Amino acid sequence: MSDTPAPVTGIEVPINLQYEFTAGKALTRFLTRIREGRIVGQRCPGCNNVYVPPRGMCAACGIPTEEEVEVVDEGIVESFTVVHIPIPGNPIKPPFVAANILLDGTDMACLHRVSEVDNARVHVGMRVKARWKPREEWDYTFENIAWFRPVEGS
Amino acid sequence: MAETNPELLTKSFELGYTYTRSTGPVIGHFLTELREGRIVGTRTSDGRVLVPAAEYDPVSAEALTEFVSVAEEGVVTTWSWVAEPISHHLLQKPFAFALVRLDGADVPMLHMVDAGEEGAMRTGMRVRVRWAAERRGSITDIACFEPA
Amino acid sequence: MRQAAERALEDAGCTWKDIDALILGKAPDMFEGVVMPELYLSDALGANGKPVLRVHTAGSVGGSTAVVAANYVQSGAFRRVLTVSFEKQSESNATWALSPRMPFVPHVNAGAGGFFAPYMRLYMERYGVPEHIGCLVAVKDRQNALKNPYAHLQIPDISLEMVMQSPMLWEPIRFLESCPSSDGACALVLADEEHASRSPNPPAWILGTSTRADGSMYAGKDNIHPASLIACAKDVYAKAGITDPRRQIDVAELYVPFSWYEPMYLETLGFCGEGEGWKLVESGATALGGDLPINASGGVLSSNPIGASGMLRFGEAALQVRGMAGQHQVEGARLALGHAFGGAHSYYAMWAVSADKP
Amino acid sequence: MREAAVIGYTQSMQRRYAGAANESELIMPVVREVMQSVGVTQKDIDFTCSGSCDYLQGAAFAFVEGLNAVATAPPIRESHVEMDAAWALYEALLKIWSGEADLCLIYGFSKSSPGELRSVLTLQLDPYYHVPLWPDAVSLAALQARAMLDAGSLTERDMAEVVMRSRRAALLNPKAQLAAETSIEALLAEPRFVSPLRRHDCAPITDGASALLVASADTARRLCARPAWIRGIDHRMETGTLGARDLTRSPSTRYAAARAGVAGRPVDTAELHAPFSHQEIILRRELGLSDSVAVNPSGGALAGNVMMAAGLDRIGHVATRIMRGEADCGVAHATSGPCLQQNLVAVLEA
Repeated sequence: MSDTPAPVTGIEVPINLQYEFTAGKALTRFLTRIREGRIVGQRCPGCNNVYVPPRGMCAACGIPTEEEVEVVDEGIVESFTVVHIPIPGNPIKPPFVAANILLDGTDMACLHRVSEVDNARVHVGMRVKARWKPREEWDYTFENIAWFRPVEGS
Repeated sequence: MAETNPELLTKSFELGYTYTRSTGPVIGHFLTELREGRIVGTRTSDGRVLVPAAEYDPVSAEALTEFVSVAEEGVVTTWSWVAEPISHHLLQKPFAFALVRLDGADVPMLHMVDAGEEGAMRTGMRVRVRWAAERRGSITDIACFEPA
Repeated sequence: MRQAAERALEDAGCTWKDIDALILGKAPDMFEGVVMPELYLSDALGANGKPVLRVHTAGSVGGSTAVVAANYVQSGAFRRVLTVSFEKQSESNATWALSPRMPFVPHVNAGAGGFFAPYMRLYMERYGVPEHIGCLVAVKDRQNALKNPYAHLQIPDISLEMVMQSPMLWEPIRFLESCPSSDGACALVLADEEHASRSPNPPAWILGTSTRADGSMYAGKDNIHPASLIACAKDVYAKAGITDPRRQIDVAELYVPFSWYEPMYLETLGFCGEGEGWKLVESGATALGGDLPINASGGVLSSNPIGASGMLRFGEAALQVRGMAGQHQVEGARLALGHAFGGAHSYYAMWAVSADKP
Repeated sequence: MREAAVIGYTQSMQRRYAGAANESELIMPVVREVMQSVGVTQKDIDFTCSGSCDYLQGAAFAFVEGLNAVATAPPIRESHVEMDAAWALYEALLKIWSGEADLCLIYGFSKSSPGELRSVLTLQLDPYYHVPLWPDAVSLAALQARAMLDAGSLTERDMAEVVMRSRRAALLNPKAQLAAETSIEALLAEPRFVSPLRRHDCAPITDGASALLVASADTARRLCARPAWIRGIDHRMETGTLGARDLTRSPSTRYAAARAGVAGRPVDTAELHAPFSHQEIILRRELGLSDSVAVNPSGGALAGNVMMAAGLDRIGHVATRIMRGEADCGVAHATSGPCLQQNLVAVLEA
């Protein structure tokens, strides 16, 4: 029969699961402070290193980090990449710079954007400072800092 | 975005994706037949008939290739009564999940029975297929079973 | 997966019923949307009535699963075990499964390469590495893949120019310097001394296995020469009696998902000094005809069924010392290294295999 | 084969909802506590192995975050099973038997509170024939309970008796989630949930973590006054084709018990991983336990069921009773998959 439909070779199975996600104690404290425009990390009592964002523990020492340390919104680019492809779930239009930024007073870089500069001029060791979003847009997110921008003369 | 309690930040999140699964020849044949309104099983080397058509013998691990047609009517071997369906359930009214051994099969298959109320269900009852209005080559081409 | 398992059984001259235990390795269940797939695959795996263990250690899982399988036999409680790893990425979309935007994630979402690429830049800047080194690796592995019918990517006219001109993804990573998304499986039969000696094809003798892990991110972590890989290599070399890897090891299968990892690994694994890895690549030493062929099979850059990728490295190392690697055989290979990597430079698994019984 | 013994065990409070604490924050206290209990640190640990399940928290690589709770500089020898941590213990035993390790840390963890556990477990089933119908974990267990009722191999009173005993035992377990003095009549008066099961026939949803230390002979004797020696351990899988199984039986448990050497041991205590009341009855029979054996003195999974830790918990509770001198010989059981598809049995002795 010429009108026999083609044999089944595949099926589509939608799987949708709902989760009520909780931020975790350390991250909750960090996000609560960043909502107020403050960057507050934690110091490990074992190695004395300061983590931003904090995780409530130091993966090197395996101990809780409870001491809070407020740091400035300025630091250096430890390294970076220029992202040329669209990232699923990320509305930022490529190309954009994603950089490991070591904030002054911290000991591990955090991944954030660098902007307000020609991508080709971003370099390792460049000093950058946070560009905060307008205060009325602040929420429980590190994205209250829209990106980091070069510090004059850097 | 989140609760105002500063010590507890929660947010709902959906992990949702439609998976595309290739069926292979055995499952593909079963689903193709199902789309035509026919139910087939596979026969093992010692003569047992597995429905839905299984790719491998649970006992010997041998690949199964011989197809056998079975009836669209059979008997409930066990069942559970879902008085309050959860959101994922296909029947949004009280129904039973059941193992149904179709006539001609040795192994029962898992599906649903729409019997209206729990009192209408019993082990050993005869049920028959209620076909879906539109069949697309999926196990849901059998909408459910109903009392025969 | 079933196919790989059947071929492995055939190669080992045994059947399903000869297998004492099954060890399954796979990366995240979200790739296929099946939780603990060994449960529903039990019939296909001939697993009914047998012990089954399911390992998951991120990208290194194929390797660490083989290590666990080796432990089964080493323990003396099992004679022959089957270990299988697989991934069917086509059922979903790996990028999606790896990066659904979870709430409250505190860093910018730049994809997997967004995490790894900055360390490659650091490597290049620290040691003054020329840009084309990554491309050389990409060309070499794709050329090797042409000699391996099992490799996913087959690019007959692969050239340095083609790689250089492929689109930039995450600087310095170009499209052709990164791995594909593949479906695939790998299976190995591991046997005790008695059964291995009687197997129809020559066995690869396992001289040593090791795994190491550390936290994804902590202050002072070296992401160019990771401490966990250094420790893992040291352990395997000690067990295998390897004191001079460059001289002793005939061929290595390293988990290189982005081309830049090859020169970085060469240094971390002690094949050369720090900052010298790229020179080894440039010299052609790591090509199939070189004195230290790396990824003669085409490697992860040519096929990446994530859960199986690590086991493929271990299995390819074994094929080389068994003399069964076909067109990509390294002549006279006696000692080979298999290596797998996962997570944020956190999870490593390795083994050393030999044609000679220890 | 080298001898091995459990020398330490800790579990977190069994809670319906762990609040703000994330998985790592649940793991760290139990890992620290279990190591302190025998006076060791991570540097003394030769091998660390964990059990967890990504789909419970809805994100890939749950265990990677979990590892932050452990000291990993210098790097550690580590592995992870996407299973109950009882199987992580098994992997650690392979390391001890092989002579590759003397002291191993095991942990299991999960939060089931954020997701839809009944539906998450649906994804353990055949993705072609079963998952599109969304049979949930409770409905499948109810099929098994009905099969037993129909076969006359138990009554609803038997099931209620299991629950009553669990609730009562849990009164003596400060970590338990559900504990109460109740009666068979009161339990049978409760409405049905997914018939024939009532809510109390099903294990609760629990957040938490557990950690355990296992050591080779010399190390165990050095660190622990009364180690819980693992005399035998085995685990077996059954078919994923649900209809092909006799749901009223658990041949894999029976076989594993024979291999682990349960028979002939003077067993006085048993901890059985039965997330549903009727499953405890199946397991008792397959293990051949006499009526004098104290079954689930911790309250069992019905009193608190941290997915991916509840099986390890059974081993931990038996070991703890032996270490404290409250038991001399115990059987521990762990399960995985729908309707007891995969089972592990261990025999521990003073």
